[in-house]
Amino acid sequence: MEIIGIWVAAFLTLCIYSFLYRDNPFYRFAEHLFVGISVGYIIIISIHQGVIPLAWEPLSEAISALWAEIVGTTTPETRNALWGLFRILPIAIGLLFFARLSSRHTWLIRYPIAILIGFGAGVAIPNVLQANIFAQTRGTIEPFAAMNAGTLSVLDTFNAVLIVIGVICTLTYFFFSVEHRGPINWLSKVGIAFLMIGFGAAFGNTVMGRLALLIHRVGFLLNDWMGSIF
Amino acid sequence: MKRQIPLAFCFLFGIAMIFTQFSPHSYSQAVYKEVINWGLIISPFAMVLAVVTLIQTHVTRINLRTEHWQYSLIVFVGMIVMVLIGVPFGPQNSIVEWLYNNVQVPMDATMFSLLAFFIASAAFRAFRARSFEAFLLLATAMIVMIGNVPVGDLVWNKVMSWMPWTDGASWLRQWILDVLNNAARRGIILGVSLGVISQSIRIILGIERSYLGGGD
Amino acid sequence: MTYNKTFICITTCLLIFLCGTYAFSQEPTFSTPTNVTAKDTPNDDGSSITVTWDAVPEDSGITGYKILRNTDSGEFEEIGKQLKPTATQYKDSEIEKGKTHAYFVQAITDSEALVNSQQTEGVIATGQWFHTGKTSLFIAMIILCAAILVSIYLCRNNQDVFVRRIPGLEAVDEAIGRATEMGRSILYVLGLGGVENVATIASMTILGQVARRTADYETPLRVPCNDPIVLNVVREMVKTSYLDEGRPDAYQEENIFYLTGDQFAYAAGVDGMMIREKPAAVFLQGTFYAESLLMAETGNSIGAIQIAGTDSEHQLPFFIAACDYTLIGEELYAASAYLSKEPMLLGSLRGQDWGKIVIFVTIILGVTLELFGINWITTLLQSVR
Amino acid sequence: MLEKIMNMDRRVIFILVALVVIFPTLVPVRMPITVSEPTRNLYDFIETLPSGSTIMIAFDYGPSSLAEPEPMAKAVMQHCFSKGIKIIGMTLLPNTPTLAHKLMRKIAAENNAVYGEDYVFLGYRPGTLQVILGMGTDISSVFETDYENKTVDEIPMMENITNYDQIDLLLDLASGSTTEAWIIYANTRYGVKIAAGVTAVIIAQMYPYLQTGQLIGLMPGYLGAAEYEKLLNAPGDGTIGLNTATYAHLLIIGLVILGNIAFFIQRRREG
Repeated sequence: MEIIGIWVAAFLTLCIYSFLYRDNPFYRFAEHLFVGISVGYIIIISIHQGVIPLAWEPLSEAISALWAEIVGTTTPETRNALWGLFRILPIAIGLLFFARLSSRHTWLIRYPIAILIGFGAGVAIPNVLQANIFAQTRGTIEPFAAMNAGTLSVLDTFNAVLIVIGVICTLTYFFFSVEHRGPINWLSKVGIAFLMIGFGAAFGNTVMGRLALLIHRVGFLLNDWMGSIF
Repeated sequence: MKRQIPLAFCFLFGIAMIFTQFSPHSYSQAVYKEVINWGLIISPFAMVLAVVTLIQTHVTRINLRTEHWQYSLIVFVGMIVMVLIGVPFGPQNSIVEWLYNNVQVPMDATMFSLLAFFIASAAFRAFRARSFEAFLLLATAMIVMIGNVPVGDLVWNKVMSWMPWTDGASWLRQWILDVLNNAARRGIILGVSLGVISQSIRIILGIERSYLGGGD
Repeated sequence: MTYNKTFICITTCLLIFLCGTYAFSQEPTFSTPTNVTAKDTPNDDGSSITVTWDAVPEDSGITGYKILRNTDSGEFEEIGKQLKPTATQYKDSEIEKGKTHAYFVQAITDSEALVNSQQTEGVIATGQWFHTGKTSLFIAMIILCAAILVSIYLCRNNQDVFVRRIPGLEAVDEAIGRATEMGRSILYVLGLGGVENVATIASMTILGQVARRTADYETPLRVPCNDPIVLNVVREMVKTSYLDEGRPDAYQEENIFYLTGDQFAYAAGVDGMMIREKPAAVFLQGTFYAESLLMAETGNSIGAIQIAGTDSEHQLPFFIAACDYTLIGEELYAASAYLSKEPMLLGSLRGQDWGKIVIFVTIILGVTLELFGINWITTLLQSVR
Repeated sequence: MLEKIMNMDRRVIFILVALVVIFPTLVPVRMPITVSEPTRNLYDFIETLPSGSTIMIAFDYGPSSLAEPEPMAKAVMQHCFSKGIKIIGMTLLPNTPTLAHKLMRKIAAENNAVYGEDYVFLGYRPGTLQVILGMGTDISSVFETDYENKTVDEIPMMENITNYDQIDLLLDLASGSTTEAWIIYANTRYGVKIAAGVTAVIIAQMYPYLQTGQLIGLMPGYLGAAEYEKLLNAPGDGTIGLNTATYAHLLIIGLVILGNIAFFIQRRREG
């Protein structure tokens, strides 16, 4: 079974690489198989790791607890399991998606969407503020504490000042409601220079990672697959 | 009313979530945890609809015999095999695992590795010193690339041996990443964060409501 | 008087003797853990009590601590693992809610002897409704939100709010026009974010604006989605755009479809679409990961006009290299305001600029104060959990 | 001619890249490595942890991006097992459990580590944010069972572990932006110490966090893996990969220089 697996994997690998030359039946085959298999896998995962443990299990436990309540065999555990009944709410909200199938009731899907979007927006505000704005502003200021204490080397001092200049100029580039003229134009030009340097650095730094993936793949073809032939 | 009530829900959940971020009390944390689970329970229902659209797309292609319609059959084969075995027997079933490891994983990895080729062709095409900005992009990319491989320091230590310090190539790369790149990234992050916050406020207050679609 | 002097003499001698015995004694004596207090842990959900005691010098001969606890004046029992000798506090998170707990700390000496501290008073853990450590965060949030809301309010009726040029967005009409001329489609990719992702919502509103323009020209707008909920929202939004433009007949629902949720299967599918359908314009807007260049480079190879935009700063370099226009970071969030020219949205852009000014002032003030050794700004910005 | 060089068919570049990667894979060459500070910091942190400590490894890389994080995972796990440090494995990505589980089992078998006592693999639960935050209050509320379907509360090594408070370090091996999520939600809210091993693409975005101290250590891509292997004195996949990558870097640098020379000569002729 393992050797078949290696051959299948190697065949599909080569199919995908054929895309580098041009679109062709092999690539089309691999692409469509890939889409089909991945959708299937996502369905499996969302049922087995989402619906069953989070909706089905608490709810069915709650229903048997409810039964225990009726026949009078309540225990502290079944009392606790009763909370699972609340899971009916999200299930009902989720079911509203099917309102899409009837054109008259399409508006009902706004409920789950509005709730999820509201949730995302609410969580984002304090967390983004704290982890990005607070932490990054603080990180820009902090080195100067060491400067006051006299523990910052000349190079570090230079770096800290450079970072402050860079942050302010880059952020100036993002000013939308004023025309970029005069000093603002000047600052935002420096900001663009910082951005370009940043992008160049990130690009150059990525090459390594991408090559790593290719090396790994070539290693598979040469060692695992070719190795199984010779 | 068909718009107002969902917007009210959006507002309610938004404000409640902000509150839970500031309130460590067990009640507010319990609410927070429950709502998180709600999100997870709601999503799979939308998944059903999405898969229906996928099936519709490909059934139409097969029915109309559009160009390359045969490949739509392959989508179905892949999906149906996975679902028929995986849904009743779970993701740890040996056939599902075999398909996953020998079909999906290699294709995932191969698609990703295409980037090694694309990054080379993109670099070759885009890195031309057409302007000062383009030159900065090009120059820093080159320096960082050289600093990223051990050979950079090897060459530095040979050629620049008269300099007081060794391993200059990787030092320079690190300095660019630590200082210049850091400053630029920080600027972007701060800007993006302001954008996120402002967008979130507009959403919570119902100023941004286009996601609800039209109608009454 | 004499009596008094004698008394002082004797006492002094005695004291010296005592000190001497203490200092020169072979047997080291151990001080019990001092100042042991138990308090309800501040700013928590009422699930823990924090026990603190004074630190001991390194050479005190103490090798560790044990914590003992009782519940509602019952028997004392050891809890948790043995603590290091450097420990000065213990957070007990396995308490019984609503019950009184008292503690004492047991120091373990290097001769395996146990020295008990005094017992603390009984404590009941309670949860707090507001995290006091997050006060500065809360105030900052209020200030920022107020700045944005006031700007929105001030601009609500103002038809000409100034917004600086955003080249990528000026190219939107050019791209759509070219697609129409060539009789080819437009491909719109929303990235990998879910609907709760704010960048995805920004991208969807841009899509709504793009759809308004394509509705007029009847240019096919193809939108492969990778998130099921995003798919549903996008269908509604695009349909609304076509309705608003008075072209509901031109809306084709099947052009907005679910491809797959897997990152690279999605990229493979989009690449296949690009190479076969040869769209004249490609929009890549939203949150992206590594698949960004897979799509952007393929789009480049078919000669499409590409307009990208993302808040994922790690993917920006690739869009810059492979696309014709790129919205950088915050520009993505400005885009929907820019395209719709809606005063309320433009007002919020102005609010964001006020936010930037607040950050500038904080940085410059913070740096200046730090140089003089004043660090309250840094302290306020300290992250709390 | 110049025109031809400047507008070279991308397929020529593709062939050159392929050749330059295949060739060194067949004929390996060794090159010296200097260990960078962020990698050393991580190594030192783990080195100074007492035996019996627990670290959590989040395998947040997909099957498609395992080339770089996997050698890191191998090196770090080897280090931990040899020092008697316990490992809790988990992932935020749906596609990862199988391969992470396989990898943990393999490295554990090589180091005679026992499942449930020295290490455990919790698997995957949907919802990035929700999982990270949920574990801050109670790990077993998110992962009631581990990947092998054992009840987490009954696993011996999980006895004294409720939430992040009992975890000495969280190592995120990431190919996406999960590290930021860990920092924003686990570090900021729950104060757990975080280190990361990331693919080269996201290294640049990790530096601000390194500087603010939100990350205590960082392994940058193949280089990080090779560096860690050097610290452990056990060269492995990271070292081999790094050497091969060197040639490809030189090729790309050469191509860009070639393109620019052609560009300048042409511009001079025209201008």
